[in-house]
Parts: sequence; structure tokens; C-alpha cells
Amino acid sequence: MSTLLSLFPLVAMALPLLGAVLIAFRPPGRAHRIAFGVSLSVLLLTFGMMQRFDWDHGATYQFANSFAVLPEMGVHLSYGVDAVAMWLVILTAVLQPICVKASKTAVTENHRAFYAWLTALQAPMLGVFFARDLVFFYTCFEFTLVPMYVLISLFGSTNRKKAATKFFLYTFTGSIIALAGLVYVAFTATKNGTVAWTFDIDTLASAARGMTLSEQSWVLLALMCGFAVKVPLFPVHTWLPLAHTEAPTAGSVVLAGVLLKLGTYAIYRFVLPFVPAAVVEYAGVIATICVIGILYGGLICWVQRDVKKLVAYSSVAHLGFCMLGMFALNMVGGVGSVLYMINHGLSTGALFLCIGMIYERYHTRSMQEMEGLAKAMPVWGFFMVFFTMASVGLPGLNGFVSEFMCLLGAFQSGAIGIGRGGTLGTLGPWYAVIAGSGMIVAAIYLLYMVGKVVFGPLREPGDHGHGHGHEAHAEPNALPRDLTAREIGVLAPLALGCIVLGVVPTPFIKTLEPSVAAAISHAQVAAKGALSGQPGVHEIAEARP
Amino acid sequence: MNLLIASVPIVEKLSYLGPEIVLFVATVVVMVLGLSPNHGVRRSCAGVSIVALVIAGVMSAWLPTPPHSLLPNLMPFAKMLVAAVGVLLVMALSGTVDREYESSLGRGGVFDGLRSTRGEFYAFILFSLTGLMLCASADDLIWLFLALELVSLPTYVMVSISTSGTRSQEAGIKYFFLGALGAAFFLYGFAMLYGATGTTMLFGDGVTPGIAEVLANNVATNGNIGGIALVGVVMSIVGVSFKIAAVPMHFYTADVYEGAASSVSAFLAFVPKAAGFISLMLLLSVVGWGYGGENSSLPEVLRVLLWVMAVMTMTVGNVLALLQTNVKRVLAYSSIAHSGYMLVGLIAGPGASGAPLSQNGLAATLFYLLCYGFMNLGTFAVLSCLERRPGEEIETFEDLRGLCRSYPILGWCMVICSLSLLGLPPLLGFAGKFYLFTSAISAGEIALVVIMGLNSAVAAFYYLRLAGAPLLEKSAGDEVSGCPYRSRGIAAALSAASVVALLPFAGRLMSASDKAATIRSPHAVAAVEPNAAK
Amino acid sequence: MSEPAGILGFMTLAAEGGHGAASSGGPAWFAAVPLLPLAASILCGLTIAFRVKTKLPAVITVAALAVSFGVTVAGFLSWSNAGHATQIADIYEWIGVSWGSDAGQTLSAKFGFYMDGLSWLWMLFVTGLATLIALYASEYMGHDVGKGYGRFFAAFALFVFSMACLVMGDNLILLYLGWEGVGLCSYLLIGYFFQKPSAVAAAKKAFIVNRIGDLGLAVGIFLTFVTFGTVEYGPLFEMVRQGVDAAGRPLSGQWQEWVIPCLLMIGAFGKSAQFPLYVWLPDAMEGPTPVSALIHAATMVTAGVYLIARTMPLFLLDDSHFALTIVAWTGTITALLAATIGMAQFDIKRIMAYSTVSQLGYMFAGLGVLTSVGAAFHVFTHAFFKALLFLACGAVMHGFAGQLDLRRLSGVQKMPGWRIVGLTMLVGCLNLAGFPLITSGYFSKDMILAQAFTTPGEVIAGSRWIGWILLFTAGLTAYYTFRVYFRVFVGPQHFEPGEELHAADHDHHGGHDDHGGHARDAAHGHDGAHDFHPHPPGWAINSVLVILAACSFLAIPTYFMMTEHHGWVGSMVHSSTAFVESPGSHHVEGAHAERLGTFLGMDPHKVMYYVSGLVGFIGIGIAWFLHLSGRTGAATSRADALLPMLGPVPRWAQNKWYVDEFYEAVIRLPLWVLASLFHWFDKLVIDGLVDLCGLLPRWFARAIRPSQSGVLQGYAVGMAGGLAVILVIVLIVMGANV
Amino acid sequence: MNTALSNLCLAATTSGDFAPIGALTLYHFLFVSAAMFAVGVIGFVSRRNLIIMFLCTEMMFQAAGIALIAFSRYHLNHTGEVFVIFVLTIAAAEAALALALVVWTFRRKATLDAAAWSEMAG
Repeated sequence: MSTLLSLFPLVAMALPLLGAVLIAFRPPGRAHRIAFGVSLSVLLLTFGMMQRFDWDHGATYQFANSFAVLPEMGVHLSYGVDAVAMWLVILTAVLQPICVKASKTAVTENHRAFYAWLTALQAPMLGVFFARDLVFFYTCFEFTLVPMYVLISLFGSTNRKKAATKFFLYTFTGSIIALAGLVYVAFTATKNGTVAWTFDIDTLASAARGMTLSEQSWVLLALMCGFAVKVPLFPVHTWLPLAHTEAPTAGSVVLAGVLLKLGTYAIYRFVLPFVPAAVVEYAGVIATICVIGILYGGLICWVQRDVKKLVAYSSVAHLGFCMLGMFALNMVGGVGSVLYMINHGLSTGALFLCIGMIYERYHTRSMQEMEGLAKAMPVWGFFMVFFTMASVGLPGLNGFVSEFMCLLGAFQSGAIGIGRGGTLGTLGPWYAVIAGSGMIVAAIYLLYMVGKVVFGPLREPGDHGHGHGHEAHAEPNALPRDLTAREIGVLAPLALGCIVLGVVPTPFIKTLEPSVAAAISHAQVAAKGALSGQPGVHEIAEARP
Repeated sequence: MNLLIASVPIVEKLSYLGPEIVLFVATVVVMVLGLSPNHGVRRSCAGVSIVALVIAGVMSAWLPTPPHSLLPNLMPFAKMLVAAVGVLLVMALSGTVDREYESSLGRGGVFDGLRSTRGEFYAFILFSLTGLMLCASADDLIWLFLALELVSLPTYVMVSISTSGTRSQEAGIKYFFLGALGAAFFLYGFAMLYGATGTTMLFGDGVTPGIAEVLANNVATNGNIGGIALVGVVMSIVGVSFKIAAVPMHFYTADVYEGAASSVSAFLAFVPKAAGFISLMLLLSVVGWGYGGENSSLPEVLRVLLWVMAVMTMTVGNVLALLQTNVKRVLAYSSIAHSGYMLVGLIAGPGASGAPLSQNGLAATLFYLLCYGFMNLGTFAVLSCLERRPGEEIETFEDLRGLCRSYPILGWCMVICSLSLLGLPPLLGFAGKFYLFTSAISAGEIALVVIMGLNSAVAAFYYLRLAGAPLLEKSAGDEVSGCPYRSRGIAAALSAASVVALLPFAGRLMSASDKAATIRSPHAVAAVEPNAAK
Repeated sequence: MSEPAGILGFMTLAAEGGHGAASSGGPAWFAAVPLLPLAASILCGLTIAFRVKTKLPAVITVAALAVSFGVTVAGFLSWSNAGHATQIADIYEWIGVSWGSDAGQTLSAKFGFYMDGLSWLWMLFVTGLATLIALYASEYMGHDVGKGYGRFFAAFALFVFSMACLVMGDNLILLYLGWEGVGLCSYLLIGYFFQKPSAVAAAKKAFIVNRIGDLGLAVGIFLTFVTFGTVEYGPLFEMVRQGVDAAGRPLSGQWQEWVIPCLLMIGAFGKSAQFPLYVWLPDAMEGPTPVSALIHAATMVTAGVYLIARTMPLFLLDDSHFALTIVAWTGTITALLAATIGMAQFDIKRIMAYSTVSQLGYMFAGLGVLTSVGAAFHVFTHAFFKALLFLACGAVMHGFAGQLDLRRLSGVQKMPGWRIVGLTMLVGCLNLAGFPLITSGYFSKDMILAQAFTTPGEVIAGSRWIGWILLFTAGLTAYYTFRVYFRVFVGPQHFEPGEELHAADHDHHGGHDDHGGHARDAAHGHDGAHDFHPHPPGWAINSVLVILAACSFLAIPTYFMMTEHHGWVGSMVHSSTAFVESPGSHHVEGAHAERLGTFLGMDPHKVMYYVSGLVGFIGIGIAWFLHLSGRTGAATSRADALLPMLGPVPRWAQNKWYVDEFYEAVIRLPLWVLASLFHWFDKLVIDGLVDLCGLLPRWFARAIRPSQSGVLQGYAVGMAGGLAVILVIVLIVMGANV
Repeated sequence: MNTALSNLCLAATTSGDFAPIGALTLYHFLFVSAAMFAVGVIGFVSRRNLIIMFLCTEMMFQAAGIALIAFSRYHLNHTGEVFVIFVLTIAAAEAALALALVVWTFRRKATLDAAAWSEMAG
């Protein structure tokens, strides 16, 4: 990979930052256009990267380069993308112009601040996926908090202050403990100070694997403290519904689409290769938490009256599937998990967009105030049902492939099928079966939502409905009843993505395979060691070199 | 009888004190200039101070390495740091005193030297900074004691006269009396240390043993440093803790910072604190970090003492800050908390010799001091730039609302510095905290690091308020206006710029602090005192 | 798919037809069968987007389905000519993951077709019926032209696509795609009148209840994969035939042997509305009648039968036939239960729905007692006559403004323009009742009944009882079927139009909407019952009814076509994975024959013709006596006089034995309470703990705040006290050390 | 505390080659010193008059001075005595400062009560 190519990630990160500055110093009227232009150029850039990416070697880091930032501490600005990161980068780049476009009428004041922060947010998000250095990673991981905090607290709805603060403090607290864990790993890598410090991820991973099980377990705990909050897994999820509900639409989309993926990606990138022995030891615990989250989150969705909160809680359930697949520690689960990250970004992001469009028109999110909107807004109704189906895991759409693979991965991961279709792991059928009942719950709450909001007799919130009250005419951005061409244009690419990923997922899967194989390989080795005492495994270990 | 000046010729010793001498000369000059009836000459006080600080700072770069010092390379780093932050402090302190008097002169009054305090004020600033530099040069307990007093005494006056209100007077009283109490504590501690070792030299010169050698000898023979020495060290630590506002000597902080003018509070938050930490480093260095299971920690008693103090300090500071509505009090408590963080570096110690710099806790403390100097000064300087009425500085969060719109540069300085204090990457504060993390984890202080992390999270709450008020809230009205002293704003902007712009150089600064925090191991005691070996 | 897909590679991959087809040799043009309806669906979607206000969607759909049917016939003929060998045509790899090169280390689900007799059989009647019903719907849905018309046909065509994937798919995951796909279309079509709360609720219920079954199927697929290392039928059934798993170890005695079929069975129960998952199907009648006919009677609900038939080798792995026994008994119980409920209903469409559930029970019982041929044959015949019945009911509903209550309609057949409907209805009823000799339903039901008596009890526990219950149910079936016919179509003429003239099937714009309702009402002039005139069906409906009636007769000769396989259907099944050597199917002799069951000491296959015919007659007779003879009005009949004698039982039956209420109380409500509990738990406990953590520092701060009293002495006390405490502790520690 | 401290002091008195000053040992001086220090502390926290409080701090300084002198004699060097001279200087400077402050505050509030200055708290 030539040096010139290695500039791609740098430019991709610099563009949003420069764009944000530009927006801040240009007239407010241009903010939207500049933001859109910047996001489109980043998108083109990532498409360029995709084109030049050598998919045959998806596990190797491409566009890689390294600059010394704090060489004295071993900190480098080193970056590179493998296949998994590449896809997540593309997801980030794709969602950005959509968010910008979706906000055109939603943001009514303070345009510069909104678009500048929204644009600036993209840089650290991309940085997380580019990072090959822990400190660089952590810097980006943390820095995403600030723009999001500002977006929520400036442009959120009524309870925005609390939501933003909770979001910030909760994730900040978690990740600072994760930082302690990561620094501990870095210290281990210096072999008690005999070797220079480094924060290169690969070096640290191999060092971390040399730790004892108890050390690994503590590091696992520390890392999960930080990353599970971000995901969010079951007991540490409460910031999410609040933040989602209060955030502006674009904020919710980015939050669901990318920010949550930072957590899953971090777990994928750090937890699995760093502490495989502890992961094997505690995969069952984590998977149990995931399963609880799937059912618990799903059931809570069912009794929500706030449609945005419902979708927010559904993220808890959905990402439970994602993490379950990841901790299956096998290829099917791993690939499914990565696909889940992308798919959840598309479908849940799109659901938030749909809800945002409603909110723009009716200024309410309460399911008691609006019912049967398909009558008034058939196009919107179509998209809502479409993305609900994608979210519910309907085969042929994207959600199914990843959900199915995550569950199958969990099912495979255990002693029963080893040597046949099973793999080494510590989960097993029961995890898949109980988590699978989450599919039923998902159908219950999502169809409940659709049945209430989309279908049924039409009921529009009285004072705000267009054509009903007089207030509607006073609004500066009076929107037609149904979706505008712009709004359709915002949703259509996501819908297309859902279909493509649902109908031809295999090429995506094939690109992910080498990368995922590398990520899970150590956990597989550890699982082999840990399970060697169990009947059946030994035999396989001999049968399969 | 070669006790006091030891065997080092006095001329050589003076060569280390070049910066201090420059500052002292400037002090005298400033004092005289301040009495000039000519307005322009009087105004040059600040300029002269800054020039002197710059010269002192430049001189510090070429200081020779003292042959008999525990921390031989501390001086250049510490003095340059003092000079750099000092320049910004002087800028931020401009116009603190004599504002009304000068304006009355502007309306046609006749100059009366007795009523002008400008010259003394700048002289006090320079005195205090000189004292701070002397702390860094100290190689003797007496010297250290005098340097600490030289740091403190001027600040008592500065606090008292910083505003014309009763609150600064109250602050002065509290600060002075409690400061005197604290000084008595560490003086008694110094006496005990002298009593236990028979010398006040911190480090021997190869002929005469210093405190470090005697204590090392005690350890070699008895397994511990000895009871009186321990009492001495503990009392010294507790006494000096007053300077760094660590628990249990932290009580004065909030009241004093609130009462003093913002720029003086900025001064208090840096200068005595730096003096305190340098003194603590010296005092702990004489004991050394050669104890514990891996011979890399303080004696268990001291470690536990400092551990508890660090935890209490950061926790008390952070939680009390949560309740405040007055920004200055918030910053005061946050300054307590930051002292707690910096104590972590002292606990971690310098690490094994030859270890990577990431493991040097003393360097982490020094580096954090540097970071803290800039980011803390930035916040206070912003406060000092704004006033509700002439002479009445802003104090509450409400006053800061919408600052990014009404005064964008000040507002953003506030935001950047607050986020840096919060420890948010990629700002300088994060680099400082990160360094503390690496060193503390290297020293095995994982619990301490976790507590520190949790404390940072608690602190995040009020720093978010501090950053959020200017950035996110709407301005209540036009009650707040900028003060006429542009240099304060420049100081704020420079501080905020440093918080961002120093980041690429953080590595160099870290290695400089690592170099500065390299401890020379005590001379072999057996060679010095042959009969102690038995 | 070993080659890594480059970025351009995967863009074009979808277009690379027949990528992996070389090895299996099936022609890729089979893909036209599902893809044509898919294209039609997309085109219908476009007509909505372009606001087409004509019957274009219907034209597109009917044409596409007709061509699809044509392709199916052509494919079937080519398959027949090729000697009934299974043909596999792979189009592209849908899902493919690989983590090694050994057996079982690749998960591959191709978009490909596994065409054997069973697939062709199903596809023939699916596409054929779909074409006919689409034609019917083009008229039936005429009032929605320009509004829901395009949506209806888009979903309709999409259903055929999904059904084709389900049936033709060459692996379990593609089957699952079809499985959920038909579920989606069912959801969309039941909820077609989306402004009607009951329709929305019914759609939701159908989807969710189906999902329960789907979970079983999904887990079954997981276990199949984990056991056999593949989900593709070819290698899977080869392994099953050899009785080994992917590692080559014998499966005999392994728990997977019986667990896999049980799981698949749960899926089948959901989709085919078997007890206890049948509750969604009667509610599904909220959808437009063509939907009920095609999806909820003829095709989709037989998917469960198809699944079990398709995976019959897996069911037969287990020598104890544990799963099949459950299948048999579940089918039997469902048949009886649904029949009893059907007897007490007044809504004719619901009666038909329960009869569907009941007949599906027969099919499952047939599978369970090891006559997959009988089950398939019953599916085949049932598809025609049940579609016919529904469409006839739909015609009535269409004509009488949504009136479906058999107490408010009478003598319809004699009204002008209703003769064809009445006669075809009669044909359908005769088939359903199993009228001897002249109806196909008679032959197919007999096959199952006879086999139930033939299969020995040690093979399927209690098979004899199954036979008796099914026989009894046959009588009930005949009764409730003709109860409908006798009350609605014959007897004195009487009608009342539907209560909500436009609400039920006609006008989905509800009463809440005041935008377009009045204009439409005025145009139709249906403002009240007094000037209401039933409008008889037009050519499309009538011709479809006639064709279906004819088909239900045409199914009879197929029974006698290839007698060595029990007819044409039997021969189709024989050349498929569904084939099972039914005990006694070849009239084995000697000792072997003794182990077979008998019916009252006789050979069931021979006797059942008479017995079941008799039962059917009895049922019809009772219906005649109770509901036709002596009836003077629409509302009352002799049956009403008998009802009090039965006590509360009829009311219970009418209320569906309170099964829905039972589920509501035992499953939904507790779940909802649990969800609410979780909601509050989340809000109060979990989030409360978080907030508590946020408050703890504040509490701590409040606790220590008094120390900042502002008084000099207080601070001095603190400092001195602090020093004292520290010194004391240090000295104590030291005292201990020194 | 007392036993531990006296143990220490005894250890100090017996370990070196100590020349007695009459009947007085180092222990006596240290005791006086400690007592003065304690009195100073107690006085500081118990009295509210600013001048008396200041005198208490002076007493604590002088306590340290006594200890320094005693140690100086004990160690047979003059370092401690030199230290004391500097301490006295500092004490003088502090006294000047204190008096200025006290006078100034008295002008403002006409009281020497320390508790009068407790406007800021919390």
C-alpha cells in the first residue's frame, strides 16, 4: 500500500474537522450545504477506500501508517483498516449525509452550531475505526462524547439537559475504567518496565494474552465496564433510552447507527484478542447478560408509550443479539455480530429517521396521540413498516441474516456439535433458544408499535396536524402531510442497503471472514484449552489438527 | 564546621540561583518603579516583571547541574515552568490593585506614593515566584523552609489587598492564620528531621552525609528510617500539604479562592501548590522509594498516609465542588481534587532506575503540575476578564451563560480549559492524567487509579456545567461586560492555546519532566560513615 | 464461493445466474417461478408509486402468476420426462460462511431449488390457485382500485414468491425465508383494512403466533446444522439415509434424533395452525376473502404439512416415532377441537376458518400415522375445495355488504344471479363433508382414516384412537359444513345487509375519517338497509368458482391414475423425500400383515370407503334435519330448540372453548404484567441505582459540607485534628513496629 | 501516644554518645517543646482573639526552635541553632504581617474576634 493511499484515513478525519470550522465561520444559511458537501466528500473518499481496499486480505490493516505523537510514551497516531473496520467506516460515512439531509427542516435555529457539531462528530467516529493505537483509539472514543453532548443539550427536547449529562457521565465513567484496564495491559507489555512502552494494539494484544487468567479476568472486567456501557448491555443501559429520546433526530441516528457500534467494535477489537482466556471463562456470563437484555429490553419496549423510547429500548435488545454472537467465539457468530452492527445501524437508524419525520410534523412522540398515520402518510407508512420488518428480522432483509447467524453462532458454540457443525465455545443451545424467544418479543413490540402508529383508525395530534389547526401554518418549515422528496431520498438509500444486505449478504460475509477469523482465533485456542477436559472435545482435538 | 554551606563554594552555589537573582533584582526595580508619579513608568511594572521572568526562564535553560542534589535536574524544568506560568500570571494579575486609585488619578488627582500599592503588588508576585524557584533549588531544610515562607508571605498580602471588599480581607485573615499554623507544622517536622539525622542537608556531598544518607543508613541497620525521622517526615508532609491544599489541610481553600480576586486565586492555585509539590518531592525523595515488596514504593506507613490523603483529597474536593454555585469555589475545590491526583504520582514514585519514562510518577506529577498550571490559569483568567460592575468580578455559573456568543474567545477558552480539567482527550489535561495513570499502574496502585478514574467522573459533572454554561446556555442579559485589561484576556487565550497547542510537544515535556524527576540514589552510606555499618 | 469477492465482484454477483448450478444440473429457468411473482410485486409497488388508478396491478399479477404457473407446468413436464429425478438448481449463494474445509465447517444457504415430486406438486397447485384467485380478486377488490388495489396485489404476488421459495428452496434457510415471507404477506394482507382495529389486531396476532412456531423451526434448523453440518436437502438427506452425522458417527440413540423433528414440528404447528397455535387462523379472516382463500386455506397453512413431509426422513430417523406420534395426536386433537368450535359459529367465514384448522388437523394426523401420501393428497384436494368454499363465501360477503352471519342470510342460491355461487358452494360443501364417491375430499380423507386404523399402535401410539376420533370428526365436519349450506343457500329467501355497510370488507376508511367517506357513500348510494340490493358476482368471480369446482372433481381421477402409488399425488410423493412406506400400503401378507391394525377386524383400506361415507351421510342428515327441514326464516331453526338441552356447552364452543381468553390470561397478560414490572424495575431500580450513584457524591458532599463552616477556628480544628489523628495512627503503627 | 513518643525519645537519648546538660536530658527539652507546640495548637483553636491566635502560632514556632536547639546540642553541631535564627527572622516577618493585618481588620470591623470573619462558607 503506497504512502499516498495511507493519506486516505487522515483526510477522511480531517475533512469533517475542517468542515466544522468552515461552517462555524460561514453564514448560517450555508451551514446545511457545507455540511452536506463535507459529508458527501467523506462518503466519496470512503468509497474510494473501498475501491482500493484489498478484500482478499481483509485481515491485514490497509491504508496503514503511523506517526509518532508521544513516542516517549509509546503513543503513535497509527491507523489502518481491516475489513471489519472498513465496513463500519462505510456505515459511518453513509449515515452522515443522511443525517445532514434529514435535519434540513428539523433544525430551525442555530444552524451553524448544529451542523458544525454534527460534522465534527464524524471525525472521532471514523478515528475509532481507523485507530491502531490504543491512545489514539481512546482519544477518539472519548471525544465523540463532546459533540454528542452538545447536540443533545442544544437541540434535544424537553428533558435534554439530564439526558445529555447522563449520557456523558455514564459513558465517561465506564470508559475511564476501561482506560485503566488498557493501561494495565500496556504496562504488562513492558514486562515490568524492561521494554519501552507501546500502545500498538497488536503488540498489546499479544502481551495481554500472556497474562494469567485472573489478570485477564480483571482486565476483562475493566474493559467491559467501559465498552458494555457504550453498547449498552443490560444493567448499564439506562442512559440510552433517555439519550435517544431526547436527542434530535440526527443525533439519535448517529447514536444508534455509529456510537453504539463503538462499544461493540471496541469489544470485538480489544476484548476478544486481548483476553481470550478470560473471555472463554466468562463468555457464559456475558452471554447470559445479553440474553437477559434481549428479553428484558424487548419486553420493556412493549409497554412504552413513547415511540422513540420504544425504538431506543429495542436497541438494547438488538445489541444483545450482536454481543451474543460475538461471544459465541466462532465464525458464524462473529460474522453475524459484525453484520449486526451494520444492519442495526441501517434499520434502527432509519426507524429513528421515520420517527423524527413524524415528530417534525406533530411535535409528539406519544403513541396515544397519534394512531393510524398510514392513512395520512402512506409513503411514510411504507417505510415504517419496511424498516420495522428489517428490524424484526424478516428473511430477505438485512436484520435476518445477522440475527440468524448470531443465534446459530451461539447455538454452535458448545460441546454438543463439535466435530459436526459445532464449534469450540462455551455457550450452547439454551442461549440460542432463550435469546431466540427474543425474536418473538421483537415481533410483539415492533408490531405493537406499527399496529398503533401506522395502522388503525387515523388519529392525528389535534393542534399540530396540518390542515387542522392554525398553528401549522405559522411554522416556518411547513411540511406537507406525507413525506417530501427529500425525506424519501433520505430513507431510500437505507432501504436499499437493507435489501442488498438481506439478499446478497454473502459477498459481505466473505470479506469479513478473514478479519473475524483473526479476531476469534485466540479465543478459539483458549476455548480448546479450557474445554479440553470435557468429554468429546479431546477426541475432536485429535481428529482435527 | 562545614555544615551550612557544606563544601560547595558559595560562588558555585550562586550560579544555580541566576534566575532567582534576576527576579530579585526585578523585584527591587519594580518596587521603585511603582512609586513613580509618572503614570507610564508605573505602568511599566508589569512589563519589567514579565521581562525579568522571561530572562529568568531563559537563564534556567542553561543552569549547571548541581553535583550534590537529590533531584539534580529539577531546577531547569521547575524554573522554566515557573517563569512560563509566571508570565501568564503576571498578565492575568494586571490591574488587580489600584484600579480605582489610578482612575481617580486619571481624573486629575495628585499621585501619592503611600496610597499606591502597585509596586508592592508586583514585587510580591515576583517575590513569591522567586520563592518558588528557590524551592526547586533547595538542598537544605533551612533553605526549603525559607523558600516556602518566601512563597507564602507575599501571597497573604496579595489576597488581602486583591479587592477592596471585605471578602478578600476575610480571605486574607483565614489564609494567613491557617498558613501560619501549617508553617508551624512543617517547621516542627523539619526540626524532628534534623533531630533524627543531625543534619539539615537533604543530600550528602560525598563527605558529609545528608538526611537521605542517614535515613538510608538507618534502614540498612534497623530496617526502618527511625521513629523521630518518621514523625518528622509525617509532620512535614502534613504541614506542606497546606500549600497543596490536601486533606486535612484543605479547609481554607474555597474561602480564600472565593474571597481573593480571580487572578490572585489563579496565582494561589499554582504557585503555593507548585512549591508544595516540589517540597513534597524533596522530602519524600530523602526517604526514597526503595521499600515494599519490590523495593519500589515508599515505606508502608508513608504510602498508606499519602494514599489515604490522595483519596480523601480528590474525593472531598470533587464532591464539595458539586454543590457549589460560585465558580470560584468550584475551581477551588477542583484545585483540591487535582492535588489529590498529583499525590498519586508521588505515591507511584520515580520507578525503577532505567525504567521507561511512563513509569516515573514524580515526572507525572511535575507534568501534571504544568498541565494544571495552564488549564487552571485559563479558567481563572476568563473569570478575571469579566465583571458585573467595574471591579466586581463575575462569580456564578449564571454569569457565564452564553459566553461563547457574547465573548467568543473567552467563552471558548473557558470551554477548552474546563474540558481539559475534566481530562478529556485530546487536551493537555488528558495527557497529564494519562501520565499519572501509567505511572501509578506501573507502581501497582490499581485501586488508586480506579478511584482516581471515578473521581474524574464525578468531576466531569461540574466541569460539564462549567463548559456548558458558556457553550450551551443562552445569555441572560447584558449584565456581564469585559474588563478593560486586555492582558488578562490574552493570558486566558494563551493558556487555552497552550492546552491545545502543547499537546504535540507533550512527549518532549514529559521527557523533560522525567529528566527533572530523576532521583540520585544516596551515596553509599558505608563509605561516608564507616562506623555506622556495625 | 471460494474466490474472495472483490468490491466489483459482489456488485455483479447477484446477476451471475447459475453460478454454482453446474454440479446439480437443474435448469436455472426454474427461478422464473418465484421471480415472476416477485417482479410482479415490484411492478405493483411501482404502480402505487406512480399513482396508477386502473386495474393494472391485477393485470400484471394475473399475467405474471399465469406465466409462473405455465413455467411450473413446463418444469413439471420436463421433470417428469427426466424420469422424476430430483433436480437441483442453484442460482447464487445467499448466505455462506466458512471457517474450515472439513465437513460441517461451512454454512451455506443457496438461493437454489430442490425440485422433486413434493415441490412440483405444491408448486402446481400454489401457482395455479394463485392465478385463479388473483383473477377473482381483480374483481373482488375492484372497489379499491387506485387505493389499496396496488398494495393488495403487491402483497399477493409477494406471497406467491415467498411460497415458492418455501416450497422450492433447496435448503432449510431458504425455506425459512419463504416461511417468514409468507408470514409477512399474511400479516400485510390480514391487515389490509388497516384502519380497522380488529384487522390490525388479527394481523399482529397471526404474525406473533407464527413467530412462536418460527422459533421452533429456527432452532430446529440450528440443531440440524449442528448435527449434520449442512442445511441443504441433498447432503442432509443423504446423511439421514445413512443414519450418520457430519462426523460420520451413527446417530442412532442420540438425542438429536427426536429433538430435531420435535423442533421442526413446532414450526409446522405454528404455520399450519395446529393446537395450541391455531388461534391466529380464525382471526385471520379479517383479511379480504381472496386472501383467506389462497393464504389461509389453500396454500400457506399447508406449509407446515409441507415442512414435515419434506423433512420426513428426519422424522423417521427416530425408531420410536416420538415426534410423529405427537404430530398425529396434535392433528387429531386439532381436528376435533376446531370442528366443535366450527359447529357453534355463526360467521360463515369463521366456520370455514375452523374447518380449515380441522382439515389441517387431518393432514397432520395423516403425516403422523405415516401416510404422507394421504396427507399430501388431502392438501391437494383441500386446496381446491376450500378455496372454492372461501371464494363462494366471499362472493356472498361481497354481495351482501359484508354480511356473514348465517342467521341473517337464507336461500341465497335462489336469488337472481346467485345460482353459480350456490351450486359451486354445494360442490365445495360436498367435498368438505366427504360425500362418497363423487367428491375428491372423500377419497383423500379416507386415505388418512384408513391408514390411522392400519398403522399399528406400537408404531404410532394410540393410532386406533386417532382413527376413531377422526372418524367422529368427519361426521361433525359434514354437519357443520351443511349447516352453512342449508341455512345460507337454500331454504326461504331472506337477507339483511351487513351492519356496517362499508366497514367490513368494503370500505376500509372507517368511521373516523371524514375526508372521503361521504363522497364515496353518495356515489354508491348505500345509505341504509332499506334500499339495499345484493349485487351478484360478475364473470371473473363466477368463472373462477366454476373452474375450482371443476378442479375439485378433476382431483378424483388422479386418485385412480397410478394406483401402485395411490394415485398421481402418491406418485409425486413417492419420488420425493416425503415418501414413507406406510404400514400396509402394499397389502403385505403373512406374519407381517398380522402386525397391522384392523378396523373392527377388517382391512381398513377396504372398509373405510363405506364407513366414512356413512358418517358423512349421517352428518349431512343431521344438518338437514336441524337446519333445513321445517325452517321458515333465516334466524331460527330446529337446532335452536335443541340448544338448551346441551346446557352451556354450545356457548362454550361458540366462544372457542375460551382458548383465546385462556391465552390472554395465562400468557399475554402475565407477560404484559412482567413487561410493566420490568419497565418500572428499569425506571426505579436500575435507573434508580444509577441515579443513586449520581447522588452518592452529593450526599457525601452534604455530609462533609459542615466542615467548611467558614469559621477560622473550625478550620484550625480540622487541620490540627487531622495532624493529631495522623500522628496517633503513625505512632501506633510504629509502636507496633519498633 | 505518650508512651510511644517517650520510647522514641529515650531511644534517642540512650543511643548516641550523649553528654548530659546537668540533670537535663534531651528528653526534657523535647517534652517542653512538644508541650509548647501542643499548647500553641490548643490555644490557636480555642481562642478567638486574632492577636492571641497569632501569639499561639508564634509559640508553636518557638517550640520548634527549642527542639532545634536541643537537637543541635545533642548532635554537637550548630545547624539547629542557625535554623533557629532563621526561624526567628521569619517569625518576625510574620509578626509584622500579622500586626498589619490585625490593625487593618480592626479598622474595618472594630473587633478582633476571628468569628466575625466568617462570611464565606460551604
